[in-house]
Formats: sequence, structure tokens, C-alpha cells
Amino acid sequence: MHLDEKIWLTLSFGMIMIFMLITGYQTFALEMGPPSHQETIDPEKVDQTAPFNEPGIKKIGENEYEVVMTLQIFSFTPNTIEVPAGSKVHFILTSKDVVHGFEVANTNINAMVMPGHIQKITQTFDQPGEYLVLCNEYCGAGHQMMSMTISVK
Amino acid sequence: METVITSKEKVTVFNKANQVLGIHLEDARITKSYLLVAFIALLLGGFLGLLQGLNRAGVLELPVWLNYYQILTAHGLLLVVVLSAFFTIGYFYAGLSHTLGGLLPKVRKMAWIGFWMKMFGFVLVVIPILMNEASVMYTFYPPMAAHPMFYFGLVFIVLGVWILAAGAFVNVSHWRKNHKGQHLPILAFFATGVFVLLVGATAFVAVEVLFMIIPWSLGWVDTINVMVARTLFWAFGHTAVNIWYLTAVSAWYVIVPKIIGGTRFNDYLTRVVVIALVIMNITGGFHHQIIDPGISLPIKFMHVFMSLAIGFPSLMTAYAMFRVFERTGRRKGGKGALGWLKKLPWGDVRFLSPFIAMAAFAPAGAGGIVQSTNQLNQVVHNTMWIVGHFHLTLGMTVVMTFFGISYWLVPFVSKRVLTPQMNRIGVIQTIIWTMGMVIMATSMHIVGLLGSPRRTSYTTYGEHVAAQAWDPYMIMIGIGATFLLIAVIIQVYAIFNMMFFAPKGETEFPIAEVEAGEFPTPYLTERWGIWVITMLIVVAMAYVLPLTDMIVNAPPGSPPFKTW
Amino acid sequence: MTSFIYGLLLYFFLMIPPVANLVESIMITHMHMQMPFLVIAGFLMGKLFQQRFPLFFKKWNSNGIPGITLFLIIIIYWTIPRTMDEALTVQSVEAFKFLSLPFLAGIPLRDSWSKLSSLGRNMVIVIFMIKYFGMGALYIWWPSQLCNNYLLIDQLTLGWGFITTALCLLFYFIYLFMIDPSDYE
Amino acid sequence: MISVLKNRHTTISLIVVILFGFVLFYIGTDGFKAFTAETARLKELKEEKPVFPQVTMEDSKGRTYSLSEFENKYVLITFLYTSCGTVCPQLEKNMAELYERLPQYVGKEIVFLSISFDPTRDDPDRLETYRKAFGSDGDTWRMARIVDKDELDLLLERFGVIVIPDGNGNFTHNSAFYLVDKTGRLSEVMDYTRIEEAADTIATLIESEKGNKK
Repeated sequence: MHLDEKIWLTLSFGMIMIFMLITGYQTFALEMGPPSHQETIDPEKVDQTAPFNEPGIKKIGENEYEVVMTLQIFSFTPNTIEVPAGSKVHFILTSKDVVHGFEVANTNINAMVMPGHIQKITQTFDQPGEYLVLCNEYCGAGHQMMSMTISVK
Repeated sequence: METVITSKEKVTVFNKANQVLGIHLEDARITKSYLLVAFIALLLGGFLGLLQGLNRAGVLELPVWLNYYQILTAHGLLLVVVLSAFFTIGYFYAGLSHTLGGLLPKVRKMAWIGFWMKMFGFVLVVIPILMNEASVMYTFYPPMAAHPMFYFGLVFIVLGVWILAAGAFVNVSHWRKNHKGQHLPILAFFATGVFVLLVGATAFVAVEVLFMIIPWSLGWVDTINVMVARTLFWAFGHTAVNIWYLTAVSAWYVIVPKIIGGTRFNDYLTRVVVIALVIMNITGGFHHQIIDPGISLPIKFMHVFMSLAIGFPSLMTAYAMFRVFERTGRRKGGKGALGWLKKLPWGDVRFLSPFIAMAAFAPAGAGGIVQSTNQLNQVVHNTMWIVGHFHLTLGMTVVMTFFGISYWLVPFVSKRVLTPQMNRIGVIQTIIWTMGMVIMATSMHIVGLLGSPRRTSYTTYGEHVAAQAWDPYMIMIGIGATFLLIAVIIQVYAIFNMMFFAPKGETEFPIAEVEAGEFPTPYLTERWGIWVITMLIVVAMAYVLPLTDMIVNAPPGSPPFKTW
Repeated sequence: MTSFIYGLLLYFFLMIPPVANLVESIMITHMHMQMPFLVIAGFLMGKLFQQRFPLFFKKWNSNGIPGITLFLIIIIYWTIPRTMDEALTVQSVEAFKFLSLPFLAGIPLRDSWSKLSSLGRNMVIVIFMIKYFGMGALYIWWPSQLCNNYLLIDQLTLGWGFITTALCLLFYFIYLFMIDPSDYE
Repeated sequence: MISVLKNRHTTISLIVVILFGFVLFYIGTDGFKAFTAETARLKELKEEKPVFPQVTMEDSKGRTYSLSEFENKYVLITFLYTSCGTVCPQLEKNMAELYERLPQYVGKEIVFLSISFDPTRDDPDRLETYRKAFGSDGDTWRMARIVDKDELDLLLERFGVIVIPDGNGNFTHNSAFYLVDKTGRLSEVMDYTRIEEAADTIATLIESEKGNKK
């Protein structure tokens, strides 16, 4: 190996290690890990299982909300929610049929929602506005219609 | 005085003989058939791609009997599975035939059986897609269930791949038995790596389809474990695209140096890169599941590492290529820091196309590294960014290399020549393709960052402002797609012309020689048994843990759904 | 010397507390990642010791058998469920792990492997294969927890990890059995 | 000659290595007896006989007391949490069976006590429901929690009970019957799956004590 190649490889290796370091730091120290909730549910009995028997928004603290939501072809339940600006919203999601995606445009919310699995993701909405929520995993003929809005007042 | 012919000289003599005689006609027929299928798939797939691009731009409304998702499924399968696989096989079988002194008769037979099995499988896959019974995309995630025929088709495609891989192994081991102690010719070495990976990757999808999906889609079992199926799929899905990439890499290491009149990069390191790419590849699939539920954070973190690890041999490749270019350019009289660049044969499509492919791999690879990390993945997952990414990696890096190869491989197998006119057409084609891809991939990356989802038919989401901001980019994508279709038509014309109408003659199979005075490569690189076992151990390290977890802690399974 | 430095770097890397904590938090990575990597670190560092003390190795490990025995003893010791548990709870045991695996397993392995005949090497692999199948069966079918610091699912996963590794070794043997390298080399 | 010498050295080092291995395993497994940390723990507990610490318990009826409540009685203890879906119900079922087997002593010589290590969820109401489910009478077999976290940890540590939360509201924990004698020391740790054996041990202990008194 030539010296310049060694330098190049050391830099490459270093770069990969720095990526790992940052990812690890963000995941474990800053608790910014990707949505990875581990609870499961019977996908055919979502309607009968708490908390999904009562989907909707619930205030759980000062500026803190919990949204229980089911995803099914081709809609979200509830299909519109409203929160004041600056509130922290915990989404609890599951699918009643096929694999769906839960993405809120212009935020970092992005999670896969699988039948049989409960997914959780939290976001603080600081800016007021109408946020577009959409399904970003192909789920069938009406996939492009599957959306809802979050109004932040 | 007696002359002693060393084994190395023997090889050169043999190569010369082969160059003079050209390819065995029967072997040529195999490669020609594979290439024809590949490029017909390109034509169809490219046309479907344009339809999609225009639809998403809001310019074209599809007729009721033709669904966007149907087209998308066909587009993905035609280009990711048919074009790439058939080209790879055609190219490597020609390479095996050329560097190993012809295919064995039984290997030829296997190549044909494999060919027809793949074709049969492909027909089984296409029928339900055309009937709108299988709009499940290239990824066919359960619990969406296509018509069982779709899955049977996949099984035949996989079986075909296995037969072809077995054929390659038979030929390689035959050669090695007759050339004891020698290193496998480098192109055959790449072929071995590619076929090992193909078997490894398709084994996962075979398990998924045979043991999980088929019994479920036939109604023999009621439910399926969604997460396990998805995980098995990505062990295959990601590896598949990396195999096409490895095929392109083989041309960069072996063919391109010869075309620019230089020598190959260090033989030992080249083989190490191949082995590294084979061992570390299958475990990369997990970064497709970074935002999935049901996988714990430490496991995801380990898989970030396993995905990023593939970056290392790729960076080695980047170094190797530019080193070869620089050396050759300087040898030809290039001066100064960048003067050597001018000495490269820019007017030669056989160089230009793969060169742009390599250049595209810089942003493509960087994007890949970025999106393998947790947080950035969360931003771009399932958005148009991803689509942009694989149009850079597959559409530029891989396919443009394939195009570059086709301008000598097709004349070679047809015993014709590449005329200057055809070369000029090729250069124009390369430029149009590059423009189309750059416009399209750039817009896709940007609009992905803005949140536009992939795999979604035209929609304004009820005139939502966020979605309206995407529109200009969508139009750019439509424009890019138009350029691409023009380039596709030129390319397919070129293929037919070179295969059937170009002037007769002999074309060289350009394989670069090793640089003089290099250290001999250790024999360890030839011990494929050890590398395969190492690969299996690495795969086990990566997959046992999450799969056990997914199976033991599985929720009740899902019944099949048809949602289109 | 370079291999020593790589070994040392790997060794230090494994000792960084967040790295050690992460790999020790999952049973299978503790046993199938951290421990082998410690051995590899020692293996890489071993060359320098071989060069520095050639006489020592020549004198006391001339046929490789004492070295490989030491290697096996250390490796088997660390597959006892209790030692894994105590490595997590008792500081001195953890320290012993970080010392014994590279220096009492990695270095002897490097020195002995090249001295062993192919029969000896295959014997070692057979021992590992049998041990891995055994441990795998134990961890999969043992009804209760073997390690107090890990979940039952961890134990099951480790069991399958053992089985798959053993299968890989079995494949290696099938490969050795079916293919005669002298046909090719 | 030289080769013989060499071999002698190798033989010596082999013997040293094997001896070292023997010693290592001997120490590491307490003389080939304890191959898991659990057996080591039980062995240690039996030798140490730790004292039940001063902790305040709150039972399903809302009463609070310390262990002195059961003065001059044996106490058979299990550790559990009511949200448990796997081991705990089995453990309590077995405890109920053991309870049935010792009618002549229960209440007089021995009381049963189930302690929850999940005090945030297992409030008296919940413990009451759980108590009814297993047919405990709430007096000679009580279900209680230890509210104070430090006290709970002290008890768990002293009795070698390891509780690992898995992050989803479940715990992995080791289970056994813990028998505390009349002086408040841990006298036996018994396998909870061997009910008959446990019943015999308890009966023998109590009888022999009675015999001594006479």
C-alpha cells in the first residue's frame, strides 16, 4: 500500500467512525433515536383493544397532548386534530390492515406503522400552521388520498 | 537453448489466441440473448418510467384501465430485476467464456435452462401485474397479497439465478483444476463474488416467498408475520442492488483501465475489495428498517454500523480508480495537478459513460452513507429523496456503466465492430442520459427533503400548501424522464444496430493487465470456501438477534389484503 | 508492528465505556461480538510478543498444544453463564475478562495455530462445533434463566446464535470434506 | 536429545496450563458447584442467612407494618409484580398449592407473604384484586408492596432478587420461595416448582423445632 492510500483509508475509516459517534451520541445521549416502540397488538382486534378503542386527542399535561390514532386504508382516525402552538404531542399509532407510513410534511416526524405493532413518536409543534400528515408507504389504490391535517393555533 | 514458458507467459499466449479467435459462437448466443432481454426490458421500463414522471408532474392523466401503481410495479421489476440481472449474467458469462477459455458444454446447457426458467418466472410475474392482480411493488410487503402466480414467478426467477450461479461455479472450478495454484483471472474472480452474493441474497427472499408468503397467499395458513417477511425481503432487496453495483465495479477495475490504455490497479487490493463487498453486503439491508417499530435502538445502531461498513471498500474503489486515471494520464504526458485529466479519451463512449457513472457514485455514495444513519434516515425515509438516491446509484452508476460495456460487449459477441458513427451516437446518448438523470435525481432529492412521498400517484392533498410547493420539482422530474426516454430509445437502437447491422469484424474484449513489478497476490484470496463461511457468520451475527426477537415477541399475524 | 498497533487500537476501542456498555447490554453481542473481538485484538497484538520473546514461545509452546489448550480453557471459561453474569456485576471479573481474552487466548492462538498440524486445527474446530451445538441447545431449551442479568429472550437469541455459528462450522467441514484443496492448489 | 528437551518443556507448560485451567474453573464455579450466577447466589444466601431488613410494607387492605408483625412465626415470601403474564401467576399458583398443603401450620407457625417490587402500579386496590384471584385470605397469606424505593432495593439486594425492567412495563426476575425464620433471618431458598419438596422442608423445620422445645 502506498502512503497516500493509507492516508485516504485512514480518513475514510475515520469518517465512518465519526458518523457512528454522532449517531450513537444522538441516539443514546440525546435520546433522539428513531421511532422504535416495541409493544404489539392483535391487528384484527384493534378496535376492541385499549387505547385504540377510543382514538382521539387527550390533554395529558400543561401543553402536552396524547394522540391515539389508527391508520387504515385510506385514512387516519381521527382525521383532523387541533393543538395550541408550543405543545408537545405524543402520537400512539397502529395499523388496522396493511403497512402504512406516518409522515408530517415539514417536520421530522416519519415512522413506519405496521399491523400488529404499536408505534410511538413525539413532536413539539412550535410554529402555528396547518400541517399536512400523509401516508408515505404505498398501501393500495387510494394511497395518494390518505392524508389528514394537524392545525397548530 | 531451451525456452521455458512460465505459467504467466502461457496465460498471455492463451489470451492472445483467444483474442484472435474471438468468442465461441455458442457462448456468444447466450450472452446475446441475455443482453437482448435486458435492453428490451430497458425500453419497456423506460417508457413506463416516463408515464409515471408525467403523471406525477400532473401533466398526464392515466386511463382508468391503467393504474399508476401497476405501472410502478412493472417499472421497478423491469429495471431493478430484469435489466440488471440479465445484463449482469450476460456480461459475466461472456467474461467467464473469454477469460476461462470458453464455457463447458454442460455450463452452456445450464445457462439456457436458467435463461428459460427466468423467462418463465418473469411471464408468471407479469401476467398478474397486467391483470392488476399484483400491484404490490418491487417490495411486495405483506400483508398486501398479490395473486399467488406472482410469487410462483418469483420462485422460478430465483431458481434460474441459482442454476446460473451453479453454472458459473462449475466453470470456475473446472478452470482451477486445470490451472493448479494459479489465481483466477480477475473478471472471473468478480463473477464468482457476484454469483456467491446472488445465491446468498436470493436465499432470503426464497425463504420469505416459499415458506411464508406462498402458503399464506394460497390460504393454507391464515396469517403472516409482517416484520419477519419485511426483514427477509430487505436482506435480499438491498443486496440485490449492491450486486449490480459490484458488477459495475468489476468493469471499473478491469475494463476501463484497458480502454484508457493503462494498467490495472493493484491485483491484491482489488481482490480484497471484492471479498470485502461479498462478506459485508447482506447485513446492510437493515438500514431500510431504521424507523420500523419492534426493533430496539441498540440493534438499530449496530446495523447502522454494518451498513456503513460497506462504505469502506467503496471508498477504496474511489481511490483506486482515480489513481489509475492519474497514472495513465501522466504516462501519456499529462502535466501538473490536473493536466492528466485532459489526456483521457473523453470522446470514447466506452470510457465516457463509465466515467460519468463513477463520478455519479460520489454524490450517490455520500447520500447512501448519510441516509444509513438514524436521524437523517428519519428525515428522508420513504420520500422522493430515496427515489433520487437509487436513480443516482442504479440509474447512473450502474446502468451507465452497463451502457459503456455494451458498446464493446455487443460488437464482441456479434463479431462486429463499433464504428466511429456509432461511437458518436453513444456519446450523444450518454450526454442526454446524464442530463436527464441529473435533472431528475436532483429534483427528487430536493423534493424529498421537502417531504414529498415516494410511490404516490399524482395528488395535491386537497390543494394543501405543503404539497403545492412540490409541484415545480415534479415538473422537473417529468422533464428529466423525457430526456431519459430519448436516451433509452437511442441506446436500444444502438444495441440492435451493433448486434445485427454493424460492419463485421473482430472487437477486443478489453481486459487490463497488471502493472509490472507488483508483489504477487497471496493465494488466500482464492479460498472462496473460507470467504463464504465468513460471510455466513457475519450474516448470522446480524440476523439471528432481530429475527429471534421478531419471532418470539411476534404479535398475532396478519391476514392477506388486496387494497388496490 | 502495524498489526500490533491495530490490535492495540481495537483493544482500547473495546474498552471505551460506552462501547463496552453497549455491547454488554445485549447477551449475544457480549458473547459473540465483544469476546471474539477481544481475542482478535490479542491475536493482532501477538505478533510483537512473538518477535520480542521468540525463545519463550519456542521453548514452552514448541508444538502449539499448550497454547491452544490455554486458548480453549479461556474460551470455555467465558461461556459459563455465571462468568458472563459476574463480568457485569463484579469489577474484578470484568477486568479479568479484558486481560484473559486477548492475552491468554488471543496471543496463544496466534502462536499455536501456525504450529498445529491440519489435524490439530480441525480438532479445534470440531471442539468448537460440538461446544456451540451443545451451548446452543442448552440456551434454547433450558426452561429458566441462566443469566440473572439478561432477559430470557436474550438467552434464547444467544442459543440460536450458537446454533447458527455451529452450522457455519459444520458447513466448513462439509466444504473441507467435499473439496480437496490439492485439486486446485 | 534436543527434541526430547523441547518436548519436556512443552509437557511442563501443558501441565501448567491444565493446572491453571483447573484452578480457574474451581474458583470460578465454587468448586464445580455453581455454574450459573443463580446457583452461586442461592449457595451464598444459604451460607450467609441475611437478615430481613427494616422495611415498611403496605398490604392489600392498606395496613402498614414491618416484619415484626409476624414475630415468632416463619414467613414464606415470594416476589412478584401483578402485571406479569408469565412467571408470577405460576409462582403464586404454586404458593397457593403450598398453602393448601400446610393447613396444620398456617397462621400458627407460618404466614405467607407476597411482596410486589412494582409499587407504582401495584397499589392496595390492585393487590386486593390479585389476592382474590389466588384465593389468599389476606391475613395468613398477605399481598403487600414496599412503597419506599430505597427500602425495596435494600431488601431485593440483600435477598439477591434481581429485577430487570425490559422497558415495556415488564420485568425479568428470578423467582423462588424464600423462607424467613423466627429471628427474621433468611433460612431457606427453595425451588418454587417443587412444591412437595418445599412443603416437606417446612414441615420438617417446624417439627424439629417443636421437638427441640419439648
